[in-house]
Amino acid sequence: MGQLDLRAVTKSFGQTDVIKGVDLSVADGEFCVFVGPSGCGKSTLLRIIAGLEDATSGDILIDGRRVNATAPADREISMVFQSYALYPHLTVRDNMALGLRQSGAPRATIDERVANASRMLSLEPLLARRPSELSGGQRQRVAIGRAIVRTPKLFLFDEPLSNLDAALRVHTRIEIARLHRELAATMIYVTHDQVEAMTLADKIVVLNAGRIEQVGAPMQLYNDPANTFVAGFIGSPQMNLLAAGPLGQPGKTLGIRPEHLELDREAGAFPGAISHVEHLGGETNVYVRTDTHGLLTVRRFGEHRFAVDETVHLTPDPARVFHFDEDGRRLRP
Amino acid sequence: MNRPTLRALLLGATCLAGAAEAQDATLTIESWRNDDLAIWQEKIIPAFEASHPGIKVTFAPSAPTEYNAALNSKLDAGTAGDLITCRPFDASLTLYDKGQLADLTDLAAMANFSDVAKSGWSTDDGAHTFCVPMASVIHGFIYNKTAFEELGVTPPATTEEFFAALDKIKADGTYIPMAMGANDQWEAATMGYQNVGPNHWKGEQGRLALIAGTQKLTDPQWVAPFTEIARWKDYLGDGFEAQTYPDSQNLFTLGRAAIYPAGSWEIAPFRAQVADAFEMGAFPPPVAKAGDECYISDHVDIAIGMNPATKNPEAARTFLEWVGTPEFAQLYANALPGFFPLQNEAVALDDPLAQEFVSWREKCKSTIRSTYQILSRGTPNLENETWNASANVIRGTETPEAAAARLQEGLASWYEPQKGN
Amino acid sequence: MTDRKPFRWHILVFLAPAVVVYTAVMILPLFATLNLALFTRGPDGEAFAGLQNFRTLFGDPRWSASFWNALGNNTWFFVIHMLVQNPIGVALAALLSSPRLRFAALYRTAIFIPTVLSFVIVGFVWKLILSPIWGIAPGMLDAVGLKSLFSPWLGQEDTALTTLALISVWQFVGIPMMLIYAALLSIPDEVIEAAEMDGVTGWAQFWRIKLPLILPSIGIISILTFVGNFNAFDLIYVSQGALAGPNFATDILGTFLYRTFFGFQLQLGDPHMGAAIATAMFVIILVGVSVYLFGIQTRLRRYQF
Amino acid sequence: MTGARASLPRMLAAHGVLLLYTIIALFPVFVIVVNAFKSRRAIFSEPLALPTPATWDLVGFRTVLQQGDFLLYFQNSLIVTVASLACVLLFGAMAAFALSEYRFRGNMLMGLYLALGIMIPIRLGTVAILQLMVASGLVNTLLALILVYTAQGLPLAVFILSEFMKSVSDDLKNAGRIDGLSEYTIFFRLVLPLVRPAMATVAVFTMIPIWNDLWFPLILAPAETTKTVTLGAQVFIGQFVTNWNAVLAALSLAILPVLVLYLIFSRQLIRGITAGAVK
Repeated sequence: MGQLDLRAVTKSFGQTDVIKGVDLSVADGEFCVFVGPSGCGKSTLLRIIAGLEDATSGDILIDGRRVNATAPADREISMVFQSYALYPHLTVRDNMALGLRQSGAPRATIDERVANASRMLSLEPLLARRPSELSGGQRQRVAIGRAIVRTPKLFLFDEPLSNLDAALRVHTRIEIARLHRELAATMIYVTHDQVEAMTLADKIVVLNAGRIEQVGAPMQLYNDPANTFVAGFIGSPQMNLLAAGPLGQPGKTLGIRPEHLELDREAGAFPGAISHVEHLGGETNVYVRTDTHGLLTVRRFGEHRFAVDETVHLTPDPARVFHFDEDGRRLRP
Repeated sequence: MNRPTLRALLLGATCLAGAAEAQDATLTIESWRNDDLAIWQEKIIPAFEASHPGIKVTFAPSAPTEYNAALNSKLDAGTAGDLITCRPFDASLTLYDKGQLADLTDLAAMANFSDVAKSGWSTDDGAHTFCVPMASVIHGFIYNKTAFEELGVTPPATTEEFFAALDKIKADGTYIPMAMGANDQWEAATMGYQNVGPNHWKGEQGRLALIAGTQKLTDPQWVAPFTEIARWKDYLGDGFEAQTYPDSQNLFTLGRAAIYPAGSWEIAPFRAQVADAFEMGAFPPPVAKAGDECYISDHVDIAIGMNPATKNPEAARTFLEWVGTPEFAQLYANALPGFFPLQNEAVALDDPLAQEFVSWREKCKSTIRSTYQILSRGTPNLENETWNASANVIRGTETPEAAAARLQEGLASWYEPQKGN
Repeated sequence: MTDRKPFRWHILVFLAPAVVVYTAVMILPLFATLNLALFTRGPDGEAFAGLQNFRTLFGDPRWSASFWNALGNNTWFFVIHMLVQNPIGVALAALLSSPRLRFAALYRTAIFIPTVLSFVIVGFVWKLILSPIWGIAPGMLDAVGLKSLFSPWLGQEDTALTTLALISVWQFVGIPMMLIYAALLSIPDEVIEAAEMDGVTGWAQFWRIKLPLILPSIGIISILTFVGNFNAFDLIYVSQGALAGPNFATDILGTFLYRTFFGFQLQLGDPHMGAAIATAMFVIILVGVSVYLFGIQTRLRRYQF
Repeated sequence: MTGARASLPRMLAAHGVLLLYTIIALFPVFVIVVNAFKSRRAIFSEPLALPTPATWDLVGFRTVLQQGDFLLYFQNSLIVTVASLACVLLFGAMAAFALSEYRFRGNMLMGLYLALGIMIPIRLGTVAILQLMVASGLVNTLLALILVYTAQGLPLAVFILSEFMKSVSDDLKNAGRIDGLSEYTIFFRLVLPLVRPAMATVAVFTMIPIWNDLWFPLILAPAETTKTVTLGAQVFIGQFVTNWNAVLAALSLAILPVLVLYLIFSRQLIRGITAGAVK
C-alpha cells in the first residue's frame, strides 16, 4: 500500500512559478528518484507531497485519497531530511519513538518497532545518546530509523546523502537499497546526483525548471532519452553533443555517449587533438579537442596510453547515435 | 574619589567660569515648587532683576518627590545651585549642620520675622537662622458654597454641627459629603489629623508638652483627633481607599463633593479649575462646643537659603535680603494665594478665600504641625508613621487607640523625654 | 582552542572597553556606597561601626519587621510575575511564531507598546482605570453585570500588591514575549517539519519539541525577572508613593531602600542604613543568580543548530 | 484557504487569543491617547469618551510647546539613547564573545564580575558617579549620561549575549580560523551577524529604561541644553497639582521615537533570523 499520484500540480511563490504542472504516478513499492539540477523544483515537489508546502493547484493523491488539505502527520508518510533534523534534546531512542508516542501507540509496539529499526540500522549501542554525540553517518541512520518506525505508506528522502563523505555515501546507498527491498515500501528520493538516481531507482523522474522532462527506468532513460536535457543529465561522463550538419546526419544535434565514440590513431570520421587523459584503472577517459565539434569525451575500457597533443580520429557508432531537433527533442527513426 | 584633586579641579573650573562671566552674576534657585515656575519666571524674577541690574536669576525646580534626594546628591557632589529652597525643620537643619546651608543670622531682613516664623529654619536653641522664611500654609475646610446654599447647610462651627452638616449632605445624596482619599496617606494625616488636631491638643501648648515629654500620644487629647477622623469614613466617596489626592481635588473642583479638608495651598489651583462653576467658601476646623478657644495649623512651610559653595555669595545675599522685604511678600502672597507671608508686617491679599483663611489668625491661636519639630528626628519617623496611622484609622483597619499606642511606642523607642513614660 | 599562543591579546581587547567603563562608572561608585554600610554617623562625624548596621537591620524589631515585610511582598511580586507574566509571554510568543500567521508583526508591536511607556503614565492611567471614582473599571464590570466584583483594589491591603504586580505584568509581558519569540524562530525549520511529519503538531509540538529547545531562554527570562523584580521600585513609587501604602502592603525592597537611603518627607536619608539594606538586597540577588548560574544553568542543555 | 499545515480553526483560535491580548495591551494606551486631547474637566468627568468638539482641547500640547524647548529635549533623548545603545551593544558583544569563546584563567570570575552590576540598582552610586563626572568636567553634558547608561546596560547585555553566542556553531568559527581570519574578523564578520536577533533583543530592552530614566538626567545633566524628554515632562508634575494634560501630551509624544527604534530593531530581529535559516 503506497500509491502516489500527482495531477497537474503547480506551485508558485508570488510571481515565480516553481512547479509548472506535474503529472506523475508512483506505484506501490516503487523506488522513485527525483533528479535534476539544483533549483529545478525537485525539493519543492517533495515538500508538496509531504504537506510541508501547499500546492498552488492540482491534486496530490495517496492511495487514491486526495491529501491536499491533510496535515503532514496524517498522510502516513515519513521523511528523512538533508540535515537529518534530529531533535537535539532527545536521545536516539526518543527521537525514533516520539512520533509513535504522539499518535498514542501502545508502549509495547513502540519498543518493538524501535528495536526492529535499530537492529536493521545497527543503532542498538547508540540508543541512549543524543544527536550531538553521534557522527554524521550515525545521525543519518537515526534519521532513517525515525522514518522507519512509523511504518509509513511513503518514505520521502530529501538529498539524504549529500552531507556524507564519499565512502559513507556508497555504503549508505547500499543500505537504503537493502532497506527498500526489506521493507518493500514506496520511496521517493530526491537527489541531484545521477549516480544515486541510477543505482537506487526503479523509476527516475528527471525534472528541469519545474517540469518533468522524462520518466522511466534508469536504463530506459540511458538508452532512450527523450531530449538533450535527459541525454546530457543521465550518464557519466556526459553524452557528447555534436553538430549534426557537418556529419551529414539528420536533425540539429547528434548525441553519442563517450563509450560509443570510436577512437583511432590512423583514420576516422573527423580528426582531433588529445587535450587531457584520465586514467581510472578500469577505464580511460580521453578528452579530444576537435575543430568542428569542440571538446568531446571518449571512454575506453581498460588501460590505454595516449599522449597529450597527439592527433587522433573519431568515429561515432552509427547504431548508437541519437538525433535531436532544434528544440532538443529526440528525432526517432 | 580623591577629594583634594577634585577640589582643585573644581576651583579651576570655577575660576575659568568666573572670569568668563564677571559682568553678570547668575544665581540658580533649587526648588521643589514646579508649580511656581511660571510665577517666578513671569513675576518675581523680572521684579528682582529690574531693581538689581547685574544679577540674573534662574529658577530651576525639580519634581517635589525627587527634590530632597536630588538636592542632597548635588550638594554632596558640589553641583547644587546657589540658592536653595528650604523644607522646614530637620531636612534643612541637617544641611546646615553639614555645612551645606550658610548661616544667615546676620541678614538684615531677618529682623522682619518673628521667632515663630523663623523656628522652622533655626537651630534648636534659636541662635542661628539659615533660611529666609517665605510662607506658611493654613489648614481648614473649603466647601462648595453653591451646594451648601442649595441644601440649606450653613458652615459648621462645632464638631456636632460639622457631622450634622455631613449627615444632611449624605441624606440628600446629590453630593459626596467630603472629598478625601486614603491612597496617598499624607492627605489623611495632613488634612485630617493635623487639621482637626490642634483644637484637641490646644495648639502650641500640647505640641510643646509632647516635645518636653509631659504629654504622651496616648493621652486623650492626642487620641481624640484619630477618633474624630475615624468618623469621617462614612462620609467619604465609594472606594475612597483607592482614591488619590488628585482624585480628591478633582472630585471637589468638578462639583461632585461638598466639603474638602484643605490646606490653603489649594486656593490658587482651585480658583483656576473651578472658575465660575460654583462658589467656594472656607471654615476653620470645628471646635468641640461653641465658644471654645479655636486653634489652627498655620504651618511654616517654605523658605530660602544659600549654598555656601556659591560662586556669588554677595549676589546671593542681595537676593535673600530682597526675599525678606515686604515687597517680595506682597508679590509672592498675591501670586500664590494660600501661601501666607510670615513677615511681621501685614500684607494685603486680593483673594477673598485667602482673606478668609488668613482672618483665622485673628480669631484662633496658630500652631504648627505637631510632628515636625524634633519629633521626627529618629527612627521610626513620627511624621511618616502618622501618615500610615491616619490612613489606617480612616480606612477603619486600626482603632484610634491602637494607632495612638503604636505611635507612642515608636516615639518612645528613640526620643529620650518620652522614654519611661 | 588557541592555547598554544603566548599571549592572546585579542581577549584583552575584547574585554577592555566593557570592563573599563563598567568598573569606573558602576562598580567603583556602587561599592563605595555599599562600603557606607560599615559606618555610622555619630556625634563626631562618621565612625567605623563594623556590622552594627546589620545588627540593627535584623535585630531591631522595627527594622527587621519592615525588612521582612518588604522581602515577603517582593517575593509575592516575583511569584506573580513568574506565574502570570512569563507563561503569558511564552504563550503569546508561541502563537506569534505559528507559521503563516498574518499580522504577526502588528500583534507583536501592539503587545510591546506598554513596555515602552514611562512609569509616570502607566501609574496615572491604571489609577484612572481602576479608580472607583471616574468609573472606567466599575463601568465596564457593570456592563457585563459583574459590578459587585469591583472594589478599590489599589486601596486595600489584601489586593493592592497583587494589583500592582498585575499592572507590572501588563507593562512588561512584551519582554519575555520578545525573547521567547526570538528563541522560537531560531529553531531550524527542518526540526519543526520533522515534527510535523511525526504527527507532533499543535500543543504537543510546543510541549515536546519547542519548549525543551527554548528552556535556556526561559531560564534567562526567569533570572531576569528575578533580578528585575528584586530591583523594582518605580511603579510602586509612582502609584503608591515612597510609603508604599496602604499600611506598607505594597512596600518592596526597592521602596524600603529608597525611603531609607534618600529619605522621604520628614524622614532624613540615612545612607548607612540604606547601604546596609542595599547590601542585603545585593546578597539576596547574588544568591539567586548564583543558584541559577551554578545550579540551573549548567544543567540546562544548550543546542547548537 | 485550507493548507495542509494551517488548519482554519487553529488559525482562528490563534487570532482570537492574540486579538484579545492586543486589546488588553492597548486599552490603557487608548485611554492615554484619547485623554491627551481633552480638557482636564473632560478627562475626569468621562475618561473613556472620545474627544468631542466640546471637550477637544490641545491645551496639553500647547503647554508642552510653550514650556521649554521640547524639540531639543527629544533630540537629547535620542542622542543619549542611541549612543548608549551603540556602546552597550558593541562593548557588550565584544565582552560576551571573549567570555563565551575563549577559555582563559578567571573566565568564570570575569563573567560573575560583569554580572554583579545587574544586582544592585545603579542609583545607589549616584553621589560617587556625580563626583566622578564633576572631576572629569562632564556634568551637564550628554556624554555623562551616555557613560552611565553604557555602564548600566553592559551587565545585562553581556549576560544575555554570551548565552546566545554559545549557540553559534563552532565549526563555523573554526572554518574561519582555518581560512586565516583573525579573531577580530571572526567576531565582526561571522559571529556578530549570526547573533543579530539577540543583539536586537538586547537593544530593545536596554533602550527602554534609558529612554524613560528620570534620575540621572535630573542629577547629571539638568541644564536646559541637556534636558531629556522625561526630565522636561517633570516640570508639569507639581507638588499639589499635576498638569495631566501636559504630562499626557509630552509623554505620549515621547512614545513615538522609542516605538520607531523598536520597529527598527524588531525588523533586525526577524531579518537576522530568516537570514540565518537560509543555507
